[in-house]
Amino acid sequence: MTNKINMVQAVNQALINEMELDDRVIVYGEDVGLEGGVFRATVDLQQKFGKERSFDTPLAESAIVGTAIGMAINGLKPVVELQFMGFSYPAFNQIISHVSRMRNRSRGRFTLPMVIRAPYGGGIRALEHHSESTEAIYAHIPGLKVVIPSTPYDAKGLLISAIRDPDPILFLEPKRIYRAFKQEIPAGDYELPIGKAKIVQEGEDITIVSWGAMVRDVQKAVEMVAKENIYPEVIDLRTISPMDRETIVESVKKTGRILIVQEAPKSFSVGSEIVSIVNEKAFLYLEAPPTKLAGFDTIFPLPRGEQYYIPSPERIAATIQEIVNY
Amino acid sequence: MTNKINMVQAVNQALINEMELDDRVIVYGEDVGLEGGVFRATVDLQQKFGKERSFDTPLAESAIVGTAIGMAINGLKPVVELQFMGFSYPAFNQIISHVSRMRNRSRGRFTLPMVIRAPYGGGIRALEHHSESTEAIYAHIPGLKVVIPSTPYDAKGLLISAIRDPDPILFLEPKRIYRAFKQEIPAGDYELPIGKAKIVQEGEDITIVSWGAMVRDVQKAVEMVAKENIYPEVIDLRTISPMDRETIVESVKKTGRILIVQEAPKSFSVGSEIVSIVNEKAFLYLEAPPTKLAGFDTIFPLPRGEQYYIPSPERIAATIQEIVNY
Amino acid sequence: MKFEDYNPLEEKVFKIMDKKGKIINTDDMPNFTNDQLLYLYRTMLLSRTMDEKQLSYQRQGRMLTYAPNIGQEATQIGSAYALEKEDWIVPSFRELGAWLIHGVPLKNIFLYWYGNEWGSHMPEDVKVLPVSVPISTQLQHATGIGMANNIKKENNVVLTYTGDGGTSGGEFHEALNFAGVFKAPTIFVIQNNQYAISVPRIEQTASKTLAQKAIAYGIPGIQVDGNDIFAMYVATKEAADRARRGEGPTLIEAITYRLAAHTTSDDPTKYREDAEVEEWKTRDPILRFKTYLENKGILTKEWDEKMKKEVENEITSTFEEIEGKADTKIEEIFMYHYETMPPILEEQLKEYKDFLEGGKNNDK
Amino acid sequence: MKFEDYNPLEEKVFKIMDKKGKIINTDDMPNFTNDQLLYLYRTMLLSRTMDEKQLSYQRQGRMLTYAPNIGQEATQIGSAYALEKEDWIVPSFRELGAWLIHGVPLKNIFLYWYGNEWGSHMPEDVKVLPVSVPISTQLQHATGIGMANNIKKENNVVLTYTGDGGTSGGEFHEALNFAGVFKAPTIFVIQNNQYAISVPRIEQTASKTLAQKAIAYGIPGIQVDGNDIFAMYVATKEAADRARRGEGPTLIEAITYRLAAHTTSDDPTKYREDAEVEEWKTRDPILRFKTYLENKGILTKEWDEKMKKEVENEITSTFEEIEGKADTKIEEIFMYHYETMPPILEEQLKEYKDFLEGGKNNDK
Ligand SMILES: Cc1ncc(C[n+]2csc(CCOP(=O)(O)OP(=O)(O)O)c2C)c(N)n1
Ligand SMILES: Cc1ncc(C[n+]2csc(CCOP(=O)(O)OP(=O)(O)O)c2C)c(N)n1
Ligand SMILES: [Mg+2]
Ligand SMILES: [Mg+2]
Repeated sequence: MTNKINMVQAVNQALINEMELDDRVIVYGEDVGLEGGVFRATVDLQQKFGKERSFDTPLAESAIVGTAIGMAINGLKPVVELQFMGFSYPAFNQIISHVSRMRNRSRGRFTLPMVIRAPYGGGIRALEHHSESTEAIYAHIPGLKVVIPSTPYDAKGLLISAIRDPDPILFLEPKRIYRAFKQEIPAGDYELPIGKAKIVQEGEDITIVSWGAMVRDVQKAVEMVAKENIYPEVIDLRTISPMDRETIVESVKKTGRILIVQEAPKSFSVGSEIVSIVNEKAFLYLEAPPTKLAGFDTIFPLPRGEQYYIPSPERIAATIQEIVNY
Repeated sequence: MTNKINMVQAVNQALINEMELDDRVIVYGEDVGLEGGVFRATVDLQQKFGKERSFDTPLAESAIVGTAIGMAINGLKPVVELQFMGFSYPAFNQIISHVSRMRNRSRGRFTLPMVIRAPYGGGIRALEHHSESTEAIYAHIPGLKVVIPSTPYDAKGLLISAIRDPDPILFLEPKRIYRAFKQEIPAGDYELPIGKAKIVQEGEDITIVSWGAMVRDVQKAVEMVAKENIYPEVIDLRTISPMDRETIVESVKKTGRILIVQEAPKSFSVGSEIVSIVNEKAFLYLEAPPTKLAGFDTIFPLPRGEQYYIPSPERIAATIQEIVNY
Repeated sequence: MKFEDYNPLEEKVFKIMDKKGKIINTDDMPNFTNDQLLYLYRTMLLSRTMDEKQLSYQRQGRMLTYAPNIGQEATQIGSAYALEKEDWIVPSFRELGAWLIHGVPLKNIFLYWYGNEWGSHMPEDVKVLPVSVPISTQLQHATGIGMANNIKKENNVVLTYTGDGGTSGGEFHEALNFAGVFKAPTIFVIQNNQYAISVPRIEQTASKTLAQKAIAYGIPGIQVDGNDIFAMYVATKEAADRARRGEGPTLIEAITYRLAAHTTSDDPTKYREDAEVEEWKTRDPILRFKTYLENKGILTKEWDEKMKKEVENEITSTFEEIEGKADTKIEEIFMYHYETMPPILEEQLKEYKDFLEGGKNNDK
Repeated sequence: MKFEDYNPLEEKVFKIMDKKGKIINTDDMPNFTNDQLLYLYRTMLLSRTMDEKQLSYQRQGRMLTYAPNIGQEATQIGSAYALEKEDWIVPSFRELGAWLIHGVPLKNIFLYWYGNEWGSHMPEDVKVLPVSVPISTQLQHATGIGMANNIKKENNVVLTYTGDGGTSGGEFHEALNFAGVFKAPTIFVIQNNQYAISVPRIEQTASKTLAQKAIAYGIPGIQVDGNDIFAMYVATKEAADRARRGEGPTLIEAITYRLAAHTTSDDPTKYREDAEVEEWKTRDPILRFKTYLENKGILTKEWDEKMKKEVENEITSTFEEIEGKADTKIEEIFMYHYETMPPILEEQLKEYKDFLEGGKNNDK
């Protein structure tokens, strides 16, 4: 039987897989139960596993995360949904003050095997606060892992691994590609490693690091520059923090050039950290300035301006050429 | 008459100065009124200006910032205190979702001339959450300015400018040096530019960028390496965001080397952004890898471990030597 | 009316007109002129028609996501009409009726939902804040505006809205508590439309009424029939009078119903029964008010028809003004973050423009 | 006792013993054995003496910042004593009495205040969470633990604490609302010690009592004399029984007083009158309980003296165990962030150790 599915379905499959295997897995959040989530990522869970294991909550993100902390301490494995990353901030205090700290604070006595899922990123012509990419903010928090899939296959494998991980994970789902394409993926159980990047495409001329929805745009750009005989190596970060520096550094040692493509604002960003890493680890290999192609240092525009914001494949291609011709 | 004062007193003078000049300036927060602040930064304000202009609030940081938004829209200039940066997170949603966005959201119709003050940083042997340096998180927010003074003189001048600034400013005060030293500073009114770094000391051999309490430690390290005939140029960032890139880049073009010294965790940090900037603007001038000396990517330890965390002058000096000898 | 007579713990609901348009509480019936009554009716029509139009434009792919207010017109129009021009409105995102009453131009409203920030650029004399998407955060702004009024010794008041879902967030709590402590002249209206997207009111909180949450803040709280425009007006007016007298904030729970979907991305049949919707349709606030006006001989069929045409024309001509003409210019994205554009934004703008001019682009 | 008989809106306070140690409510008086009574008294002494010792160590520069509980012993010990070993305690930061009753070793408590994370490494069988500094955030963990109990069909309950100041934060609101909706078996005790640092209770909220905030969540709320150990025990026991019966959460406002400073960095004379403190000293919870025990002939002078020495010895010998011997090792800072140390932390640890070994350092 084939299992050709899109990313929301992959998320849903991962949840079902884990809920079947482990009855400590509990899934909740706003509109998560009866309705199955505003993006339908939690559809069928309540029907399959009952109201105790998949349910709706009052509209309060801090308590969604705060109660998950209590549940995790008390032996469950909560997987909570925040409706959009732009609404993760009411829970920010719980995340930075407790989620990321409980293990260290108690020297390992209390641990938090929990996952916070949130759709993130722009490009869906949405209202304000529905297009955020603030992964840099969360990546700066010691004790928190931040994971971002870029395909249905990755979404399923990484989410399964995240749920099984003994540590708390912020799992950000690029909503722009929730339904953008389908992939044939295993119907059963599989894990993908947290903390490891993936070389999506090998190449010689330049290293391109990206994650989430941008990976597809990078791949389109790579096709464009292939016509000019430029062969980039494309790395999908998969885990933002703690970052797989080795894969990046090894690649840059080979190519001598690096472009980071992100939709988040350019400054104080994940891209900045990557530039910093290659400086630290591969300085003498650099043949051109490590470069970020990113969103502007502005608020994500409302739909009539959003076409400017996210780097397009054309801009990516042009930037690749600039760097390669440096 | 002399005016030799420490940093808390300088903050207090700035507040008094502005409250005298402009009766729209309103100062409030937890324990800010009667008690004059847990660090005494707002002492005497209530006595001088009355309970309407300087007052205590209930224990609720979100509402402290959220009501300040309303006040600023309604013609006042609130200067609110969050007791410690570690307690700024309940207000995070208001800061990222509204403080930084109101002007752009309304295309300039509603603006927020307001200041959020918070003591920040470690090294005072405090309880958990009292030693945070998460300026990188706030710096990543478009529309918000982040300012950090490093001396009594700067604290007064920058705070006066911040209060007069038409835009919202997060003003972080390095509590480790609140009372560490006194400086003779003007008793009267003066401004220092927001958005401009300061060259604290000119030099040739390496550029050192720092801010807040670390600037003093850098200066101590610079004295140490002077014995080895190494002459760094020291830049005090003063404004973290939007950053004065020009001053940094010009300096690096001269010295060819850069060390960033911060007490915040190393990864995804302000230092990473500075490395990224010099790569972008001064790549060909770089003679050694731009380097960060920073706090660990860990939670700030409780007092019996805190001595390891903040880079000491000795470590700074050793790192300077390494880079210069690269 | 006196708030004390409507103790929410006794589940007493303040009403003036029943669902057949009959006045059942003559003591509290406000004294409106016919012109006022017709103005209110016309605004209700404008609001309803605007909702219907936007929904249909959206379906045609001419507009984006939209959050209709159908069914909540009396709650919003009744309450907002109790304000003076100098008073403030701090909306959530579903307050079309209130916007119209308080002077927000149709064009702004369209622009906003069309996806352009200029929609939130209110005219200078319109004291209405922009839409606030993060639920219940705006209540704190409303408290702050009220606190500033006290400090400045100004006498105007603030009217702010949230939903039943909006009562669960911490920001609601902090806003009302501050308002209580500082006696902010702020009126908090909960539009209890029975759902927060798919989550029914009963699962939002275990408290029997939402109005009783006022007790936590030591302020008056009252349940009002939100589909009764007179009751909403009178309760809000009384709250405004209290506020102006320095007696502080009030919490009003308006009991109403969202007759349409949460937004155009929502399918309410997933989470509620048709029968429930049908029942609430019999309590339609516009129908009820219309019956009242007709029975009183104030509204004639001709006037009604004429008005319907008039509001429809107003709406279609406003939409024509913006459709296809409201794309954002690249500069606008950068210009409004700070009073003065910092070098980094100038640089990013320039880079992007250079790229466009380099012709390497087909983004647009 | 029945919660319904103590409606906070009528400002009825649940009491059993008056401030002279006389039982004024015999109906509700719990049936303790003499051993139990003396155990409670001894724990009160231990708590008080520990506070005094730590304050004096702090003054001598041998300890760091400390938050004493003096005056609040009955609130904490009475409530925590109503739990079973299998129940959970989720503390704020000022719950010494509760920790002692629920089995937190003295050594942990000292280590914590000595500035070492191992203080929060509770023994495996002690179901007490670490100190939570960000005010009222811990209440949500308590709700979550309770929700998990329901899901797992376990019958133990959760007791959590916050202060009067802690009722103002949004997290309080969300925690209690969730608890109400999900019928979490969680008991929320507000230690109303009249101040949040310098801010008096009256400026914290306009609600007459803190207990009445329960009404916002549809759960029982009750005011209890927090300096009356019997009343605190009985009210908490009743709340725990309700919780075990599946009837959900309870809010208890314990009316008490912080007799000492907020912490060792605080000077309370700045914000409160001596006369007020003196008045509250006459209501000292230990004195009151002692008088009761003496009048009943349960406590003798000799036993009292002996106990005082015993607890003092326990304290000083525990402190000796750790003083000067509890510095953190550099590895410990890195080891507990994740189950497996990621490469970046290994690298940073190694770099630092290399630096230390390079001898260029005199950090330590
Ligand atoms: C903090 C936050 N969380 C989640 C959302 C997503 N969201 C938008 S509207 C809504 C439901 C709001 O319900 P209610 O307050 O009853 O208002 P109504 O939509 O019924 O008018 C939700 C969950 C949001 N906008 N803000
Ligand atoms: C979110 C947050 N804001 C501020 C502080 C600083 N702070 C520590 S204790 C305290 C007062 C707490 O008052 P209350 O809740 O009454 O507890 P008490 O200290 O009286 O036991 C404050 C403001 C904090 N710890 N957390
Ligand atoms: Mg609703
Ligand atoms: Mg208190």
